[in-house]
Amino acid sequence: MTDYLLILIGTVFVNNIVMVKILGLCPFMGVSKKLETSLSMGAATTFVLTIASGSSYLVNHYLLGPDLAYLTTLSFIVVIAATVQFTEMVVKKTSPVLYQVLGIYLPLITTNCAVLGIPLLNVQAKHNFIESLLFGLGGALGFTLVMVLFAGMRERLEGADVPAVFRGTAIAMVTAGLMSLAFMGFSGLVK
Amino acid sequence: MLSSPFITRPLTVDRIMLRVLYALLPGITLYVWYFGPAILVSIALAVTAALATEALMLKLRDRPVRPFLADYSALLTGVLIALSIPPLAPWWLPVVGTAFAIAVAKHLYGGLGSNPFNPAMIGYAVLIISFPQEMTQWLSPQGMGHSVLTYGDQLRYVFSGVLPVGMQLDALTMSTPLDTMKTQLHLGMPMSDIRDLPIYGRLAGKGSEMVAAGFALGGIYLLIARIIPWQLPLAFLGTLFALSGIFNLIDPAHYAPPLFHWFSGAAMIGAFFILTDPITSPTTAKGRIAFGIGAGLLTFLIRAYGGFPDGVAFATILMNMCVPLIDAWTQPRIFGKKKGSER
Amino acid sequence: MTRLHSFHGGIHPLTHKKESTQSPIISAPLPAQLIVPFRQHAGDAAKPVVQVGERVLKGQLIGEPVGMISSSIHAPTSGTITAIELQQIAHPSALPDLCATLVPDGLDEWGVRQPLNYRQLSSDELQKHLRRCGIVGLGGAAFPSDMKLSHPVVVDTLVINGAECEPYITCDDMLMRERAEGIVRGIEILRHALGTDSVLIGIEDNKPQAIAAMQRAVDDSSHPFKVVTVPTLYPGGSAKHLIKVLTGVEVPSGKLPTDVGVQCFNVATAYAAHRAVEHGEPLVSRVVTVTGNVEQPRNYEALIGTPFSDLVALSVAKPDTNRYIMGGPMMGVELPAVNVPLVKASNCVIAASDALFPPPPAPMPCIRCTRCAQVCPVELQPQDLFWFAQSHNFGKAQEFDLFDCIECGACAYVCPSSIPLVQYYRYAKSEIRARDLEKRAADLARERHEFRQFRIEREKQEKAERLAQKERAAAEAKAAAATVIATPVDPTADADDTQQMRIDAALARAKEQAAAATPKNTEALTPEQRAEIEAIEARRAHIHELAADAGADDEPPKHSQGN
Amino acid sequence: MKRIARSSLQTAVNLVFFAIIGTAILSATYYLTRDTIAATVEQAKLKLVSQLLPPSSYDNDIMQDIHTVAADEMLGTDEATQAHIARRDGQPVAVVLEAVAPDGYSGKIALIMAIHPDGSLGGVRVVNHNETPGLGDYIDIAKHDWIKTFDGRSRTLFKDEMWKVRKDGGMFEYMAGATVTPRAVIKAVNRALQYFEAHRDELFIADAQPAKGARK
Amino acid sequence: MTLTEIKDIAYNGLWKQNPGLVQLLGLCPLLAVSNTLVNAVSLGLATTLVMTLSSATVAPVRSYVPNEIRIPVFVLIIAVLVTVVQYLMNAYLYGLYIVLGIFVPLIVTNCIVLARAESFASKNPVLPSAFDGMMMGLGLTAVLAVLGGLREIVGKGTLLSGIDLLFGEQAKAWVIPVIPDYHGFLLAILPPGAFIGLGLIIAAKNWLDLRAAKKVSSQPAPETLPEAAQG
Amino acid sequence: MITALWIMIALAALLGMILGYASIRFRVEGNPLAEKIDAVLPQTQCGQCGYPGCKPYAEAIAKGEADINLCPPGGEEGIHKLAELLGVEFKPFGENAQPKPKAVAFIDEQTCIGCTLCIQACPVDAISGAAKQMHTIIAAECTGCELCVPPCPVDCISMVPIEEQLTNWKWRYPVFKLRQTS
Ligand SMILES: Cc1cc2nc3c(=O)[nH]c(=O)nc-3n(C[C@H](O)[C@H](O)[C@H](O)COP(=O)(O)O)c2cc1C
Ligand SMILES: Cc1cc2nc3c(=O)[nH]c(=O)nc-3n(C[C@H](O)[C@H](O)[C@H](O)COP(=O)(O)O)c2cc1C
Ligand SMILES: Cc1cc2nc3c(=O)[nH]c(=O)nc-3n(C[C@H](O)[C@H](O)[C@H](O)COP(=O)(O)O)c2cc1C
Ligand SMILES: Cc1cc2nc3c(=O)[nH]c(=O)nc-3n(C[C@H](O)[C@H](O)[C@H](O)CO)c2cc1C
Ligand code: SF4
Ligand code: SF4
Ligand code: SF4
Ligand code: SF4
Ligand code: FES
Repeated sequence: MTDYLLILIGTVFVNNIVMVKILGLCPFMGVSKKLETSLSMGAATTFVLTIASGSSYLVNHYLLGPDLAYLTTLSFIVVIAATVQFTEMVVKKTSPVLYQVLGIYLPLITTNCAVLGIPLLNVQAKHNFIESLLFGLGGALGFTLVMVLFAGMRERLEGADVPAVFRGTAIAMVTAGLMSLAFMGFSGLVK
Repeated sequence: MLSSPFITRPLTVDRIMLRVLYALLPGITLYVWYFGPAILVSIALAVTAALATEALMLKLRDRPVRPFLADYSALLTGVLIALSIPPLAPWWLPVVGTAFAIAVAKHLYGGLGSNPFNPAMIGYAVLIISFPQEMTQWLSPQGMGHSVLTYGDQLRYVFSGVLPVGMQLDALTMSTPLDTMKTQLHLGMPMSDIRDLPIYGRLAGKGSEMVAAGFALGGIYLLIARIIPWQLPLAFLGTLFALSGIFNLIDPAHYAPPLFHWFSGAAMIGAFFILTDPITSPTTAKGRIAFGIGAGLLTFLIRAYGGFPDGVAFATILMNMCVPLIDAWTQPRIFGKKKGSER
Repeated sequence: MTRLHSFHGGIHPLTHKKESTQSPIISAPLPAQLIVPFRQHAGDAAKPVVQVGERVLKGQLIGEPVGMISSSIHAPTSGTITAIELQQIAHPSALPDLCATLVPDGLDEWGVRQPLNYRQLSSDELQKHLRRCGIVGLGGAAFPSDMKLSHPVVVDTLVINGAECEPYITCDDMLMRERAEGIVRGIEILRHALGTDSVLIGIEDNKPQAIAAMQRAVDDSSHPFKVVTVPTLYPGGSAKHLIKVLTGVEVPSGKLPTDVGVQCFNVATAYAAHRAVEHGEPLVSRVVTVTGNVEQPRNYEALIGTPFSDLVALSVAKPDTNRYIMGGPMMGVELPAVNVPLVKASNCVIAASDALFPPPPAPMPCIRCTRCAQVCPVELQPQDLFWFAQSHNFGKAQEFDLFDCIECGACAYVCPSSIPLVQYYRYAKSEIRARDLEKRAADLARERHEFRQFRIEREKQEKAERLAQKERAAAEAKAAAATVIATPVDPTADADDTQQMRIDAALARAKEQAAAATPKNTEALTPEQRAEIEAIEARRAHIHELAADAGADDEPPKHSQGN
Repeated sequence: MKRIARSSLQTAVNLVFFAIIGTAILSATYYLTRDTIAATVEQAKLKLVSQLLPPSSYDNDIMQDIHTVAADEMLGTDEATQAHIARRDGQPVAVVLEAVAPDGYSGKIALIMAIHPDGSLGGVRVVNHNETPGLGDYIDIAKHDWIKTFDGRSRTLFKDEMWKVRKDGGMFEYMAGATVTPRAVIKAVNRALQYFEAHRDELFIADAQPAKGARK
Repeated sequence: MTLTEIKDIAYNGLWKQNPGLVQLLGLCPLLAVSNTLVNAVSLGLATTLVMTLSSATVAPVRSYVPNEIRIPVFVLIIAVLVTVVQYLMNAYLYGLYIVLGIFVPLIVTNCIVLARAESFASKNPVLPSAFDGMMMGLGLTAVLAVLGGLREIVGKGTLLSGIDLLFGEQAKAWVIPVIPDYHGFLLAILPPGAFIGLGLIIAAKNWLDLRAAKKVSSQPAPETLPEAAQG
Repeated sequence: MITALWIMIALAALLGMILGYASIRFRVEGNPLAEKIDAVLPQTQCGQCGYPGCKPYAEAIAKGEADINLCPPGGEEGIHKLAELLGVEFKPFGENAQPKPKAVAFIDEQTCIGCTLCIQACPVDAISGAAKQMHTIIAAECTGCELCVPPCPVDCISMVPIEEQLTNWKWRYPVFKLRQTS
């Protein structure tokens, strides 16, 4: 139990997927202009990422095995892309409201490095099924956490007298840098 | 045409900052008393660097220089950075840290009032990550080391890195009480034995506990003068006390007692001078309590389990990230609105 | 004793009330000329009902209310209307507004006055009378008082506002000291009109003489009114806050006091109601404080329309005076010029100098010290409102309850960065209002445009149908003719050809007709008209050609319709 | 319903088509590069070993001469590792052992070392660590030569109390401000040597079947 | 392809629509492996290779793919290409392969690859698509190189360290000690340095663009610019 | 190699079927985005964006065919709103699409010949009058699109900027000197 908790804490804070592992940055930068959208994006990513880590574990464990390791990337990404596409279609049909909010961002999840990165890291770290799921969940929660915090700061920054050349993405980058500096404070918490 | 009101109360930004600076004096005095005058050199260096960077950035940004230099906020940042790094540090250490703090953490965001992160703590974090070796060699209190450096010796070391013949830096410096505790615990020494080490005094580190007390004194002045809100220090120190108390009760061999936590490291200066930076802390009463609790929790976690001996700086900037959300989610009820009613 | 309640925040600026309470109210002499704006109240401006050159009597109606929220304007004295034109008024915009210029004849001759017995009048009749008499709130907002008496719900408490919380202003104080009896009578009239049982008169504790006088008058009148001393705390005179202090009831945000069963009137309004009902006098004068950088600060009873310069001259402004403020230093407006006229809402004019009101230091950025939030009586977060207003983030500002701000200025008063916070709020508010209007206009335009599209579509369809019918008839006729003539040419080819020709012709005709189509508001065109329009069309085509030659950038918009 | 079925089938066929082509290309590449990759990986490992043992000092195929070492507390390992044995003329020259120092400043430090039959160290290298950059990372050969101080040391020459940093009275240098890291490394090496002493003989017996499949 | 087309595509990829600076796509590798110049350029070139090939493949294939499996198919194509590149690197540039680590397979999800496939290659013929892919890749590589160089100089005081991973042992001599006796500013090499460095580069691009715009507009001198209020 | 093929085929077939099924089963029509965009546009219907009216422009944006900085009547504010709605960066106006001050059309009633051409041009029916009669513009409904100006054969329509009055006066943004006086 504590182990699982540590995995969760470790992936959310200590080895935060965005700030420390540097994965999933494009949506992190792209969808964090507004708090609401970043929350929704976080939720969608959490859903997809958890499913992706679970199903890719199954694919890897039961379909591929050690001999076909060279198919890992290929099969994972196809599974992920299909999951995302399917989710998108279902959401679009069943909940137009949710689709309104997430519509533009759902396809983006496919190209979120984190979504492929976490299953690959799972394989590398030889996680079992539960661990894989937790690792995916934790990674996604960490992603959501930093994105929401970042969105909050970016919203506030809109009003700041930022020098012209830094306005927009440049200052966002610097902010992300200082955030990752802050996240270094967690280093060593979970060894 | 000017809008109403036409009268104002004459308490200005520079006076607020100045009072904060005054409030630092007791702590600084005790610092000099226990550790020698090297810290004054650090302060002078950091302050010069702060003012120079501030002026340069204002010029670059095409903003008036004079009024912003005269608001003392850069000066305060400089002093706080100097107080958080080892006094006997090479001259470029406070300079690099302060310049980074003012240029990147403050002016890239638009200068005074716009920075989301506490500049001084960003400066400190950058230094401890980039130069961990230089940042962990603290002066032993006067009379603790085998030899005492004269004022001139300290100056010479700071600028040229040369110590008087026959002296070794090792003999003059030590790791901080928190650091030592961490190392010794790591090596398996029980708490009680650790506390018997010569560097510890009654509450915490010899000398440094008194400096912390000095900062607490200044902090109480700030509280009384209503310069800082009470929620922040109370929530922070309270959380730190409660957590360390509980852990200390459960396992006294591995966890330091609450007062040790209070009087070592940056707890006191953090509670009264750093977390309270108005610009980077929440503006609502509830938000401040949440902020203080969060910072206390993180400080304790990092001290007890993390990779850094002290956690105040990282806890501060980690909580700084949360400020916009804390503010947004703790908006007070306004006149004529029901609690919890949709805004 | 009524148990007092309190509200969050508030400030204690120096009151400076002593100066102008040393001497009694005196009547200001008739000025040489009175300028009476037609918009002296909240709502729509009154409509002039007198002609230039007309002689009017004191109290004669010269402006008639227009619409629901509006009020009457009366001649302040007898004399001749010499002009009805745009003139500068006391408004921060310094923009002119419609005013009547009245040159007094010195007789101060009253027109018809009709005293009434309020006890015999219904609330409705009283309201009509007050509207006729141009009674508006004299506490600052100048909201038509008759409106405030009509209420759909039961109002059980009448709060009388004698707080006068702003520094410098003493007109209500002096009025209460000297005319308490009239005020109490006025209160009774308002109470009667509202039908409340309980009346609370709130007066700040820095006006002991006024409190005593009011208490005496209440005792004398034997009405069960309660004179309540409230602590001096700015802005304790704000209606919602006074109500909170006196009754403990918080008027919900966005609601009116009547929604919680309370109504609030200023003491001077009550006095004006008394004059209007029991003496039949419309509101033509008011008590105004002249203070600040003057030799003789005091209160005057002055006619509406008196130029402020006259009043200031009476009190003798000191030489270093360089601007004038109408109202108090916390909420007043700087006068665009000192000769603008006194209006119903003008309770005070302050002569200001740099020594008296030192210009604030240059604003610094907000340091989020929340001193403003600590004093905001509405418990807003002024620093957030400021942050959003200064970055034009109006949506967020509104989300943070910008419109609950009462513009009291307490926040700006304490701000260590000397930020003109209230101006930012006013800026944001007026931008938001303008945007709302724009949005509404856009919606309207969309509707109209869509309706037009729809109409054109329908017309086109109708025309096409009509055309098709005609075509069919013509084709039949032609077919009949064709069989008679019986040409040797290939019938199919011919049919195609003629068909094509006919379609072209029809299209051309249709186009022509469409071009001359009967748009909205026009009857069917006569042949002459059509000819004329054709001529115009030709001219226009020529112009178009010229334009096209002149340069590509003058190209007409892609969808210019009608051809 | 039919339409749905047809669409599904069509889509599936389409995707399958691309999948087949993709897989074919991929498999081809895999089989073409497989041996090169295996060789490269081996080479890399050899290169590391050559830092510990001069290649001239042995003549066997060290990559094939393997002894599987069960997880052991003394080595700090928690799963089986492989020891490679260097021989010259059939005589064992050294064994290359993996060990882990569990108590580094920020977690485990993975080590690899060559031990001669007489218990003296051929050399030690850190293969993986998380120590603080700029402070504790001088144990990495890429940053500093400190790790070379182990060369040639043995427990026969130096007693237990010498296996400490100078500050604790031992023989090893350290960098001021970072003593946790060297302490951890020294302790781990010392213990690995003790393990070697205890298991010297069995370590030099190669596995009967140095099967390729056994590699991770 | 006409000359202007070529110019346009190149200008877009290298500057105007630069993936790293403007579109903010492909950030993960950009930030994660730009700690030295050699790493940065190597991954950049690998990405460029993949992008060129994938765009060239997607362009002709596009019309045969139904919409609902568009993304899976594109991704599949990319994944195949990436894995091929991965194995080639593994076989022939092993040291580099280890250093770049997980970021080689992650070229698959490098946003810019799919973005170009979607937005350019799926609407254009083969040649322009391939060229666009290449230019975008080179644009990314250029940013990677600048960022990598910057971080390496500030962080370590050297340039081209790790070059031996590409060219073997003898290349060690090529490492340039830019600042001799440098203390090392670790921050630059760590993740925060990556973010801040990229922020600075973006700001520098903004500055150049702004200056260029000013130069252009300073001739007609329009009066319409609204007065900047409180600075 | 063969196993690899089979596995990928199975995987692809399965996923392909699912997606193909889903694409029919969950088909959605219409484009709600265009409507949202249209709601942001000022509805001046002037065509300055290069599209025949606001709705077509909205549709073009929704399809990704048009930039967001083409509507001068919407002002910078409008671009900001569009940028926010679409989650893209703000983009300033181009050279040839600068907004003008707000104005309404004014018909010189002396010159007007009552030809009704302007009536046909006005997209919001803001002109009243009949043929051969003097026309007037209902100022409250005029959006200032200027479409009625070119058709007028006698050039009697001019655009009059809306003046500031007490009723439409707005508080100004506080301006004070933070910049150096030099
Ligand atoms: C649009 C509007 C409508 C109002 N309607 C009423 C009303 O129906 N009944 C009423 O008692 N007061 C009404 N009021 C008056 C307010 O209650 C209040 O007394 C007036 O605005 C003066 O406010 P004082 O708070 O300046 O702050 C109305 C005010 C406004 C602005
Ligand atoms: C900040 C603020 C302060 C006010 N102070 C007073 C005051 O001191 N005395 C007063 O009569 N009205 C004051 N008012 C106006 C009252 O809110 C309210 O409009 C008035 O009492 C209603 O009475 P009336 O309609 O008779 O003017 C103030 C309003 C505000 C917003
Ligand atoms: C941020 C930080 C990182 C540190 N990292 C290491 C490390 O990686 N290795 C280490 O041995 N000590 C590290 N230390 C230092 C230890 O905390 C401790 O001071 C030291 O090991 C004890 O040294 P001493 O016995 O020379 O006083 C670090 C200290 C700090 C503040
Ligand atoms: C009570 C108080 C505490 C402050 N604490 C800090 C601090 O911790 N770090 C700092 O850089 N500046 C501090 N300042 C100064 C100033 O607020 C700071 O430089 C701003 O963040 C710069 O925008 C403080 C100011 C006050 C009034
Ligand atoms: S002016 Fe508005 S924000 Fe400021 S104190 Fe008054 S009510 Fe609050
Ligand atoms: S009082 Fe002024 S400086 Fe302080 S928070 Fe309010 S607006 Fe900002
Ligand atoms: S430019 Fe004119 S037509 Fe086009 S969207 Fe704007 S207002 Fe509508
Ligand atoms: S009157 Fe003219 S300017 Fe006004 S909306 Fe109609 S066509 Fe446009
Ligand atoms: S490259 Fe775009 S998310 Fe990683």
